[in-house]
Amino acid sequence: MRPERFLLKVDSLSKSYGEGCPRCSGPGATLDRNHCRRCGTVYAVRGVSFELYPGEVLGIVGESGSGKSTVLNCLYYDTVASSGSVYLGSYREGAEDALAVSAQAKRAIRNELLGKVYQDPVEGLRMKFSAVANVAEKMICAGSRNVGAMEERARRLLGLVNIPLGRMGEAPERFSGGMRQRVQIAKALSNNPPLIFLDEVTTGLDLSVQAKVLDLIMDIQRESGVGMLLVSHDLAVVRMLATRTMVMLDGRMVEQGLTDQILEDPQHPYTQELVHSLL
Amino acid sequence: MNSLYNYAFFDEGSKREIRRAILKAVALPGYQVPFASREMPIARGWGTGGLQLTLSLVGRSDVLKVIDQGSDDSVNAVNIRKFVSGTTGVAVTEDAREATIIQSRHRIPESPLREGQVLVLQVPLPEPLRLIEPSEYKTKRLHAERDYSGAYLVLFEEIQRYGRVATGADHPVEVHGRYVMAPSPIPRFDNPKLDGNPALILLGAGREKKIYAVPPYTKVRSLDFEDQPFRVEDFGSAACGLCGASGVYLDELVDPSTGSKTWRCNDTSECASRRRASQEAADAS
Amino acid sequence: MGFDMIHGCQAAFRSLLDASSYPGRIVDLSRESGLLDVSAPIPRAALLIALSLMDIEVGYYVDAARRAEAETFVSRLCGARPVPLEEADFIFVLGVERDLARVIRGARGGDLVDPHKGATIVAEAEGLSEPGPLVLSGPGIREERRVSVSRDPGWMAARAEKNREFPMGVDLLFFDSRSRVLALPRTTLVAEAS
Amino acid sequence: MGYVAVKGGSASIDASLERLKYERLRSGTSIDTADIAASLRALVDQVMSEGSLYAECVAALALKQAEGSPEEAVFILRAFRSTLQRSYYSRTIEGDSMQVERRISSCFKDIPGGQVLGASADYSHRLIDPALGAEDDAAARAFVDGYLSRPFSPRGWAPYPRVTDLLAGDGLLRLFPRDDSGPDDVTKEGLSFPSSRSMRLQVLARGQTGAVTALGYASLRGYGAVHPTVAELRFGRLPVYVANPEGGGEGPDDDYYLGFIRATEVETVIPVQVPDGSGGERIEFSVGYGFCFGRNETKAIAMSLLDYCLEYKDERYPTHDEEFVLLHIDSVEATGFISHLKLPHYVTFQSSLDSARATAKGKIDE
Repeated sequence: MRPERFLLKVDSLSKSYGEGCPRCSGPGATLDRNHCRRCGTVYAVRGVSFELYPGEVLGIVGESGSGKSTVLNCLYYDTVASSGSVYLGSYREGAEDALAVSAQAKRAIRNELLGKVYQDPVEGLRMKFSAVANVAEKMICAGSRNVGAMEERARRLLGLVNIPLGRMGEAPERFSGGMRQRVQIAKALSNNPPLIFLDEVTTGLDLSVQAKVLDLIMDIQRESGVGMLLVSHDLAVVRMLATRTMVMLDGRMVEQGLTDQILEDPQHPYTQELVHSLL
Repeated sequence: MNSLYNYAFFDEGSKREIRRAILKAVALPGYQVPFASREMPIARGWGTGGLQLTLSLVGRSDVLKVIDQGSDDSVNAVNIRKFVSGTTGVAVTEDAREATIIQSRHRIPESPLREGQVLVLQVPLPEPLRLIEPSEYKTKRLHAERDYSGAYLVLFEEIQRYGRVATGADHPVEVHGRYVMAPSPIPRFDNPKLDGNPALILLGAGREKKIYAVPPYTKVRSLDFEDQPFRVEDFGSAACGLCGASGVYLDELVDPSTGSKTWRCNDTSECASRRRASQEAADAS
Repeated sequence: MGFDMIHGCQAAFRSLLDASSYPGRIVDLSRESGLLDVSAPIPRAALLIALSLMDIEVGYYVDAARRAEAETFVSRLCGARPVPLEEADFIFVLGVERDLARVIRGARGGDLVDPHKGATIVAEAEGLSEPGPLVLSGPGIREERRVSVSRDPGWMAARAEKNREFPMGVDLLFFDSRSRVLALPRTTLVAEAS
Repeated sequence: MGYVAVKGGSASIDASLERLKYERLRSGTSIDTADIAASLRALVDQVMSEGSLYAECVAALALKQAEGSPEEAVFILRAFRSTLQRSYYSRTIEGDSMQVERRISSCFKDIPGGQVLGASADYSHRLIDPALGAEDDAAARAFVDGYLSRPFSPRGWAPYPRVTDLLAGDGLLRLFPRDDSGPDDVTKEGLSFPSSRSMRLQVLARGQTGAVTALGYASLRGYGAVHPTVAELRFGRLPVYVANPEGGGEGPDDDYYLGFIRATEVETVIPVQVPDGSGGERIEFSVGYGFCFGRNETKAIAMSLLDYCLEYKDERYPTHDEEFVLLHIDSVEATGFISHLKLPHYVTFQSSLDSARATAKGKIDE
C-alpha cells in the first residue's frame, strides 16, 4: 500500500462535554443527534479515526456542529480530547500517543511540529504586535533565538503571502480580513512544520478574496509539500484543495475517500444531500 | 524591643506557612510559590513580601542589612530596619559583608555575596508574563507548559520598533533552564549577579502573594537573542563624584549650583567604605 | 522540656533551609533536638522537623513499625492531620528497614500547574557522611558534592523516576540518629561514583 | 577634610512622625475612643468590615490613630489581625438566627413578618442641621430619656421567614445542591483561580466599600448583565457560638455562646434563563448574596450583585471577570500599591533613562 510513514494517525478520537448518564454512555446509547436529551451531555466527536500521509491534503466537511472543528482543536491541543489516540510521524517516529504526554510536551509538539490557521484571526494572532513579530512568534516557540534570521524569514513568508513590504511592521488589527488570514498562513508555515491545520480559513471573506487565499494555499502546498488537514463546511473549498475527504455528521465520520470519488459517487444519504446542494 | 507582639511580629503559624513556602521555592528555582500573604504594618507595595520573608527567617544570631534603591538610609530601608529590629532586637549593619540577611529593594549589593548569606528581594510584580497576559489563571498555565514565547516576543517587538531591546529594570531571566522569572526591579546591571551566586536569593511579593527563589550556584540567564545580546546599563566613562569609582551602578544628579550633570555611587555603603579606605591610606602616608 | 518553640524552631528551619540551599551539606540539628523530650515515639530529628514545619494546615503520613503511636503523638503535638500517602504534604519514613522506594512512588508529585504540591519526604538513614559514593549536582552545588547515605539504595531509582519530569517531583530530607540532616530537593541529580 | 557620612533618613522620618502626632493633637484635645465607637458607628462598621475583624474598640482606636481615615484605619486593623492566633472556629452562623432591627423587601408590598424600617436615614431629607452644632451631652441624655419613657410594645423575638423561601416555594428560584463543605479561607491559603464561591464571598465582604459599590454600580449600569430586585435586606444581631473546646457533647446545647456581631445581610433576586429540558428556555430567579460586618447596606447590596456576576461569567463585561473584580477591590492592596508610587524609584528610572537614551541614539544614528 503506502510505503512511507503516516504524518498523522488518529485512532478513535472522542470529545464530549458533560458527565454522561446511563442513558447515553452505555453501549446502546440513545442520542438526539449528538447530545443526550436527559442529561444534556454533548458528544461533539465520536470515535473518529483516520490517517494522513506526507504531501497529502485531507479535507473534513460537514455542517456547523458536526464536530469537524473540534477534531482540529483536539489535535492542536486547543481543547482536551476525552479519549482516543493520536500519533505523529514526526514525534517519536509515530510510536508514542501524543495525547498521553504531559502538557509541557504537548506545548513543544504544537510549537515545533504543527501549525494552525484559525477561522477567527483574533485567536491565531496577537492583534497588537507587528505582522513580522506574529510570524516570528512561532519560530521563537520552536526555539529560534536569532533576530536577524527570524526577521528575514518572516519577511520572506509575508512576501510570499502578498503582504506589502511597507506594512509588515504594522499590527494585524489594522489589516483587512483577507490580509489577516494571509498573516496566519505565513505564521503557520514559519517553522516549517510537516503538518498544518486549516479551520474554515475562507469563511467570512469576500468571494474574490476567498479565491486568492485558496490559490495561495494551493501554491504553498504544491511547493512545500506540507501535509494539510483542512476543515470546511464548503464542498467547493474541499474540492479545490483536498485529495481525500472525510464527511462528518453529528460527531461521527460517515464517509471518507478520494475527494473526486466522494463528489462523483456519494454513498451516505447526508453526503448525497451535500453534493446535491453543491451542484 | 516591642513586647506587645510575638518575636518577629508574626504568630508562629504564619511563620511556619511562609517557611514551608520558602523550602518549596528553593526546590523549584524561579517558580512562584503562592502563599497566604499577611497584612503587614507597612503598606502593600512597600516591601511586605520581603518583610514577611525576613521575619520568617530572622533569629537571634542574625545580622540584618536593609537597602532601598542602593541606600541604607532611604525611607523604605529605615522603616523596615526599624520594624524588624524593633520586633526582634536583631543586630543591624550597613556593611553587606557583615550581614547574614540582606533585605533589598531594587538592588543587589556591589560587594560580592558569600555562602550562607540570604538576600531577600522585594518584588512589586512577580509575573514576568503579566504584560502580555493579564489573567493569572492563564499565566500559571503558560509557566506550566513552559511557553515563554510571549516574553521573547516583547523583546523581539522592541527590536523591531527601536532597533534594540529597550527594557529598563526587571529584565526577565530564565532560571535553571526552566522558569522565566521577574528578578524584581533590579537594574539590568545587577542581572549577571544572579547567575551562580554563592548566596541564597529569596524573592517575596506581598500584594501578589508569591514567594520564589534562586538557590545558590544556579544558572540564571537574562533573556536575549544570539544577535542581540543582553546589555547592562551603560554609564560610559562616568565615575562617582565622591569616591571616583567607575564600573559601578551610578545615580545621576544635577549639581544645583552649576546645573550640570554629576554622578554618585548608587550603593552608598560601598561608596562610603571606599572613601574611608582612601582616607585611611592618605592619613597613613 | 528546655526546648524553646520560637527560637528552637527558627534555628531548625534555618538549618533545613541551609541544607536545601546547599544540597550535600550535612547540617547538625542536635543542639535543638537535644532539648526535646526523649520519650517521644519518633526520632528526635524527625520530631524537630515536624514541630518546625507542621501545623493544623498540613496533612502528613507516617511509614513506621509503630505507626499508630507515632501518629497520635505527632497529631497531638502539631495539630496536623494524618492522611493517605498520596495526599500527604509531609511523609515520615521511620526505620531504615522501611521500603522508601515504595513511599516515593506513592507520594504526591504535584502537577505542572502546582508543582509545589509535591510532597516532602523525611526519611531515616543509619548514617550520613561526607564524602561518599553518591555524586550530587544541580542548583546549590558549585560543581559536585559527594555524600554517603547509609540505607538500602533502592530509593535512588524510585526518586529518579518520580522526579523525571521537572518541575514535578518530591523533595527528600534524610536524617540520622545523630540528628544530622541531608536535603535532596528535586533539582539535585544523584549519581553513583564509578 | 575627613569623610563625613551623608545621613539624614532616620532623623527625617522621626521628625515626620513627630510632626504627624503634632498635627493630630494641635487643637489641644484628644478624642475618647468610646466617643468614636458610640458616635461614628458607620465609620467603625466600615473599618471592621474592610478590616475583616469584628472588634469595635480596636476599630475605634485605629480610627483615632488614623485621624478618621478609613483607609489608614483598615490598614492598621488588618496588620493587627495578622498577629492574632486563631484559637477556635465558630459554628456556622445562619442568617435566619438574626435578631432583626431592620428588614425590608422590594419584591413584595407585604411580606410575612412585615417590613421593619428600623433606624434608617433613607427616608430623611439630607438637609444639614445647624442645630446639631450646639447639641451636647445634656441634650443627648434628655432626648434618650424622653425616647425611652414612651410606651412601646415589643414584638418579641422570633425568627423572620426568608423572602427567598417564598420564591423557592413557587418553584421559581434556581436551586443548587446544598454544599456543607468547609469554606476556603483566603487569609490562610491565598486566592487562586478559578476561585471557589466561598473565596469570592470572603473577598467581596472584605472589599473596600467604595470599590465594591463602584463595580456593583457598573454592573447595574450597563457594564454587566444584572437586573436585580432586593428580595430582602436585613440588619441586626447574629449570635456566635463555638463548639465546647473540652469536647464534651456534640449537640448545640454544649456550645459556648461568645456574644453577637452586628451585620447586614442581603439577598437580591436576578432573572436568569435556564434550559427547560425540552430544548427551550424558561426564566428562573437566581440569588446574589451580600454580607458585611456592621451596618453598610449599599456595600452589601453591591456585593450581592457582584456575587451574581461572578457566578454567571460573561466575557463581555469586566464585572463578570473574577480576576478583575477580586484582585482590585481590596483596600489594603489597592491603596498600598498606589501609595508605593511615592517611594523613591531612582534606580529603575535610571535604567529606563539608559534605554530611552540608547533608543534615541539609535534613531539619530540611522
